[in-house]
Amino acid sequence: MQKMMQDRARELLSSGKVDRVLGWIEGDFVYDVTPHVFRENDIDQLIYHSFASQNLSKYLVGETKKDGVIAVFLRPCDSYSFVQLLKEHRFDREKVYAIAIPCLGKVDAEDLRAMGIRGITGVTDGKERIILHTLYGDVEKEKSEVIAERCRKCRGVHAPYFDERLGEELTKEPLTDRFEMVEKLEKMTAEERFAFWQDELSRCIRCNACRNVCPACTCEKCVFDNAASGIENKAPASSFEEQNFHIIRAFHVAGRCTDCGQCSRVCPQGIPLHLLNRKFIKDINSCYGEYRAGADLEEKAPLNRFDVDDCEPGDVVGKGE
Amino acid sequence: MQVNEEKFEPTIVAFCCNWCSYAGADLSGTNRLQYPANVKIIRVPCSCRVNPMFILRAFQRGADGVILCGCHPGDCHYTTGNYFTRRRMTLLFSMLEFLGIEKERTRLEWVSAAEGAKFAATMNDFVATVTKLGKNRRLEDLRCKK
Amino acid sequence: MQRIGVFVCWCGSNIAATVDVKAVAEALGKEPGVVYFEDYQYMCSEEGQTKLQNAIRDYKLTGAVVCSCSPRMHEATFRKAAAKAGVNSFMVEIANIREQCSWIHKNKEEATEKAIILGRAAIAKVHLNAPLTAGESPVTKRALVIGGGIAGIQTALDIADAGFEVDIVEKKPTIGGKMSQIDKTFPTLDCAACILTPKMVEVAQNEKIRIFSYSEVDKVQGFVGNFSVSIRRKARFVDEVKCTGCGLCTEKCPQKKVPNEFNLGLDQRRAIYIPFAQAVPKVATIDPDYCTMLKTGKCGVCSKICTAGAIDYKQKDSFIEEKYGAIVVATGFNPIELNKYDEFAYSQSPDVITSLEFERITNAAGPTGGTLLRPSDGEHPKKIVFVQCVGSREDGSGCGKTYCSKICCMYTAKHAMLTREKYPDTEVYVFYIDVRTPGKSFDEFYRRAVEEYGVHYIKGMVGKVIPQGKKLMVRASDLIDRKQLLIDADLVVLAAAIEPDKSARPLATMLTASMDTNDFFTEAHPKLRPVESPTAGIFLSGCCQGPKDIPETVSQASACAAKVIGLLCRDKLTGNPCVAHSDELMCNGCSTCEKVCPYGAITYQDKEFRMPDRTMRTRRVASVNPAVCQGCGACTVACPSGAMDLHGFSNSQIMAEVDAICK
Amino acid sequence: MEQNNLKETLLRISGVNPRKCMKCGKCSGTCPSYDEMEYHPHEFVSMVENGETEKLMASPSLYRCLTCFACVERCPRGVQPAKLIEAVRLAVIRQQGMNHLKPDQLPDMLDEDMPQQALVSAMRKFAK
Repeated sequence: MQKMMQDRARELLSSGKVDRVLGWIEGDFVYDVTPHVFRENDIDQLIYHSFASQNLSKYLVGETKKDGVIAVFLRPCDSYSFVQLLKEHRFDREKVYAIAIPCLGKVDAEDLRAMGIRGITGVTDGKERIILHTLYGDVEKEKSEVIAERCRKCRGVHAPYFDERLGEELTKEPLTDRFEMVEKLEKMTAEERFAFWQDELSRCIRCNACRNVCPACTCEKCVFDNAASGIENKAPASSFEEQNFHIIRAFHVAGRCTDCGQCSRVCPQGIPLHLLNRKFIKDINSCYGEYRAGADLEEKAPLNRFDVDDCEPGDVVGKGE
Repeated sequence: MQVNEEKFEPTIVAFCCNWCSYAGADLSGTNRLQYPANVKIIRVPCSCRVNPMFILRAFQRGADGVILCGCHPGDCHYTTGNYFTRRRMTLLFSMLEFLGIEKERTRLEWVSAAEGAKFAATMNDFVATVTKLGKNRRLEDLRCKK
Repeated sequence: MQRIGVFVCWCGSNIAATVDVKAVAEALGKEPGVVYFEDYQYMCSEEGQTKLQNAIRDYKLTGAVVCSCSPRMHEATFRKAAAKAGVNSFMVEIANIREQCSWIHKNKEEATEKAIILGRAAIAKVHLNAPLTAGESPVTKRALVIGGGIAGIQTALDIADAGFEVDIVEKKPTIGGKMSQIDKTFPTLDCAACILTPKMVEVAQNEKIRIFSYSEVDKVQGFVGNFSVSIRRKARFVDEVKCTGCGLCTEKCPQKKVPNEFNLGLDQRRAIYIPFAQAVPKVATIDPDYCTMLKTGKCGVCSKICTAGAIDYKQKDSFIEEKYGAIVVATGFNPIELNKYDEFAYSQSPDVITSLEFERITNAAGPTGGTLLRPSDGEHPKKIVFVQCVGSREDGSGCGKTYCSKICCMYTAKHAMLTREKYPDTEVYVFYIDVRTPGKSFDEFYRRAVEEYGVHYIKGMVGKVIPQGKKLMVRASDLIDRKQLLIDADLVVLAAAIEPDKSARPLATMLTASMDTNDFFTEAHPKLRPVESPTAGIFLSGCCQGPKDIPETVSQASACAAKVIGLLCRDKLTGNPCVAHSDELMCNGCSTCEKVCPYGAITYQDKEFRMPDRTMRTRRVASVNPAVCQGCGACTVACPSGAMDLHGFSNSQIMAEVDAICK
Repeated sequence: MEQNNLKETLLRISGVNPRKCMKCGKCSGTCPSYDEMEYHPHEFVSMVENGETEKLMASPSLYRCLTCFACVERCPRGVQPAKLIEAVRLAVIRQQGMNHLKPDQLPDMLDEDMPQQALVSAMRKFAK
C-alpha cells in the first residue's frame, strides 16, 4: 500500500496535477509518525503503516490557503472529517485532490507498551496479523488484540466524496459496539459517574492537544481564547474550568464530531474524551434518528434542524440509569 | 460534625424568554402568586438565546439550580427558536447528567404569557426539588476535593 | 468606566410595602461605577422622569438602572426620558422589583435582599452596555404580487387604491385564477364571472398596476423595503403590444387537437389560444409544445392571418429586473391528483370527474355550453353521486392530505342544489363523513339543499366505484341506516382535496419564507399576524396560507394589502438595534448560523483579511442584515467560535448578570 | 379489568389504533361481505374501542370476513379493520377449545370440488 501511495503521489506531482501531497512521515521512531507535506524531492519518505494514525483532513484548512493543489490521503475515518469540513466551507475543494485509501486499523504505541511490547523498531502489517520488530526480537500478534479502541468500532467505509480510490475498500464488521462504555456509565449511579469523571477530568492539564488535533475544532479563534466571550480561559484556574472546557468543547462539536477518536489518542493524560462525544452521538441517534456527521454534504446537522414533536429533555435525561 | 441548623437556601437562576415566560412571570406577580425569593430571573429575547455556557457559568458561580423557560413549542415569537432550544437543552442536560450532575438541577419548562399560575407552581416545585438536593458542589470544586 | 445612576421606585406602596426601598438604593449605591442613587414614589411620573433626566445632567451619567415595575411596562418610558437628556436609550436597564419581587414575596427582609440582587444584575449589565442606534433603511414604494387569482387581484387593487405601484406576476397567459373557472359562487349563487371579470378589467385599467402574465419570478434578493426581483417573461411568441385580441388566429390555427387546460382537458383548443373570452390581458399565446411552425418550421398560418403583425416566432424568454418594498405571495391552490384513488375509478371512467371539472361542465362558457352532460356520451345524467373528502382528512393511508380542505362541503351542496334546480328529474346523492358549514348563511344553504331541493345526504363513505356498461356502480355504506348501498349512477363527482400550487415551494426557498409540512406558507403569528410571513416584507394572500373560500380569500387579501400599505407608507424603516452581529475576525464561515436563522438574515461573503504576517488572506465570513434580523439569538448559540453575538443581550452581558445573581 | 385486558391484547396483537378512526364508513362501504355480517367493519373498530369485545367474539360476523383487505387498503386513516378482525378471531381461538373449526367437522364439509388448500387454510385461520 505504501509503495502504491508513493508511486501515485509521484505521478500526480510530476504530472503537475497537484503541487503538494499531504501524508505521513516517520520521526525518530517508527511509531513516532507526523503529518507532512511532501513534494517530489521527499516523497520517498511517505509512509503508511499501523502507526500512521493522524487525521489529515484538518490540515487542509491551512494548506488550501496556500497556492496550488494539494493531494491528501484519506482513510475512511478521515474521509468523514473531510466531508464535514467541506460542508462547513472550511477549505477550498478545488485546491484539494482527495485519494481514498483503505485502513486495517491503527495501533497505538502506548497500548503496546502497556502489553509489554517495547523497543519497537519496525512493523510489518498483515490483514489479520501484525509483526512488530523490536530490539528484543519480533512479536507477532492478532490484529484484533492490539488495534486501538477507536478502530475497533470502525466499519472501514468511506464517505463518498473523494476524487479517486487507491487500493480496495475493506469493509469490516466493527469489533465492538461503540456505545458499550457510554452505556456502562449510564447504568451507574450519579455518584459513581461523578466519581468516574472527577477522576478522569481532574487529570486534565489544559494542554489543548484534544482541541488542536480535533478535525471539528477548526475555529479561527476558540471561544476559550476570546476575551469577549466572557469565558476566556487558557489555563485551569479552578477545577471547574476543565470540566467546563470539555463540556463546551463536546457541545460545540455535537452533531459535527465524526467519532474519529483523535481526542483520546492525543490526550497525554489518557482521559477518554471520546466518551463525551459518543454520549452526544448516542443521544442524537436515539432522539433525532441516526445521524453520521460527514456522511452527507447536504443533510442538516441535528442541532440545526428540529421536529415539531421532538422529545423534551425530561423524556430523555437520566433514562439510561 | 457540626449540625447546621439554618435551612439551606438554594440560588436559582431562571432564564425567561421576553415574549412568553417573562410575561408569564409578570402575570404571576400581578396575580400575587407567591414563589420563593431564591428564584432570580434573567430576561433573554428567546429561549434559544441561552448558551450552554451561561448555564455552566451559573453553576460555576454557585447556582444550585438552573431553569430555562420559553414559549410553548409552536408559539415561539420567532417561530422556531424554542425548537432549537429543546434540542440543545436535551443534549446538554443529558450530558450534565452523564457527568454525574443531578438531573433535577436543570429544567426546561414551557410557560406562556397567560400561565402565571403555572410559572409560580413550576418555581415552587423547582425550588423544593433543589432544596432537597442541597448545595451544588459537583460543578464547583472538582480538584479541591481530591 | 460607566457612571451609573440608580433609581429605586416605590410604586406607591406596591413596592415600598414589601421592599425597603431606601436600603436597596443605599446598597446599590455602593456598587462599583454607581455615582448616584435615589428613591422616589413614582419614577414613571413626570416628576420621576425629570429626576432621572436631572441626575443624568448633573452627575454626567453614562447609564442608568431603574428598579421598578416590569420592563414590559415602562422600559420604553425611561429609555425615552434618558434619550431626551442625552443618554442613549439602550444605556438604561430595568430591574423588575415589582412583578418579580414585591408582589410575590411577603417577607420584607427576603424581598429587599432579592431586590438588591436584581439591581446588581442590572448594574452589571449596564457596565457592559454600549450605545445602540437603530439602523434605517429606505423603502421602495412598489409592491409585487405573485399570483393573479382573486387573492392577488384584490390585494393589488387595494394597494393601488392607496396610491402605490403594484406589479402582478401570473404564470398563466391570463389573470383570474381558479375563480375564473368556477360557475356559481356559494352561498348567494351569483355567477363567478359576473363578479370576477369586472375586477380583472379594473386591474387592467388601473394605471398603478402592471400585469406580467405568462411570467414567473426567477430570482429574489434583498430584504424588507428593498427587494430586487428578476421576473422571467416566458416567450408567448405574440407581441403583447401589437396583439389586439381579435382572436382570428385562434380560429384559423390548423392545430386543433390541443387539450384545453382551462376546461381541464374536457375539450380541445388550438395551438394559438386565448384561454377564455374575458382573459386579461386579452392577448393570444402560442403553445410551443403543439405549434407546427415552432416544431417543424412549416405552417405560419397565424402570422399570415394576423393583421396587426403581432406574431413573432423568434421571441425568446426575457427578464425584467425591478425593485420592490414588499412582496405578496398569492400562489393559490390546485386540486390534488387523483391517480392513486383507483377505487373511485377516476382514471378508468370519463364519467368520474372532479368538482372543478363539474364546474366547467355546468358553466355556460364551458365545453358543454352549460348543459349538464356526461363526458363519455353527452347524455343527461339521471343519477349523480357526489363523494366528499376525497384525499382530505387522511392519515396513514399513504396518499391524501391530513387537513380538511374546507371548501368542499359548501361547493358540493352548491353543485347538488344547482343540479336539482335545473334538472329536477335527476337524483342526487351526497356521501359525507361530516358536513362542515361554519360561515355566514352557510349552514342555511346546506339545509336548503336537503330540505328544499331534496338532495340525499348520506352519512358514509363510498368504498368503490365500478364502471359497468354505461353505468357507474357505486358501493357505499349508509352508517345511520346501517346498510350497504349499491347505486347505479350516471355520473360520479369527487370533491378532491386542495393543495398549494407546486410553484410555492421553490418560491418559498427564494423568499426564505417558511412553510409547513403541507407546503402552505406559515404566518408570522397564527392568530395575531395571519397575513404576514415571519420573513419581514413577505405577505400572504389567499390559499397559499391555507384552504379558503372566496369571501375569506378576499378579506384576507384586503387585510394583506392593508399590511403592505402600512409598510409602503413609511419612508424609512427603523430597525430593532438589538440584532445579531458577527465578528468577522473570528467567523469561520461555517454556515451553521444561517441554518438556524428563521429570517434568512445571514449571508456569507468572501472578504480579504490582513494576517499577522502582513499577507492578505481571503476568508468566507458571515454578515447579518440588521434590517432583516429580529434579534432572537438562535445564531449566537449555534456559532461554535462565539463570533456571533447579540446587541443588547451579548454573551458577556448575560454572563455578568449570571455572576451578579450567583455572587 | 378483564375487559380492558382483552382490549389491550387485541390492540397489541393487531397493532391497530381504533382512535384514529373518524367513522367515515369507507371500510363498510367497500366490504364485499357487508350483508352477511351482523357487525360491520367500522362497527368492529368502535366496538373494540368501547370495550364491547365479548359481543364481537360471540358473533358469527367474525367468520364472514374474507380477509380481502379492501378495508385496509382504502381506509383514509390507516386504521386497518381487517387486522382487528383477525385479532378478535385469534382471541377466540386462544380461549381453550374455542376453535371455530374442529377436525372432526371436516368429513361432513368435504366436497369433491373443494380444493384441499381451502381446507388447510380454513384450519389455519379458524383453529390453532
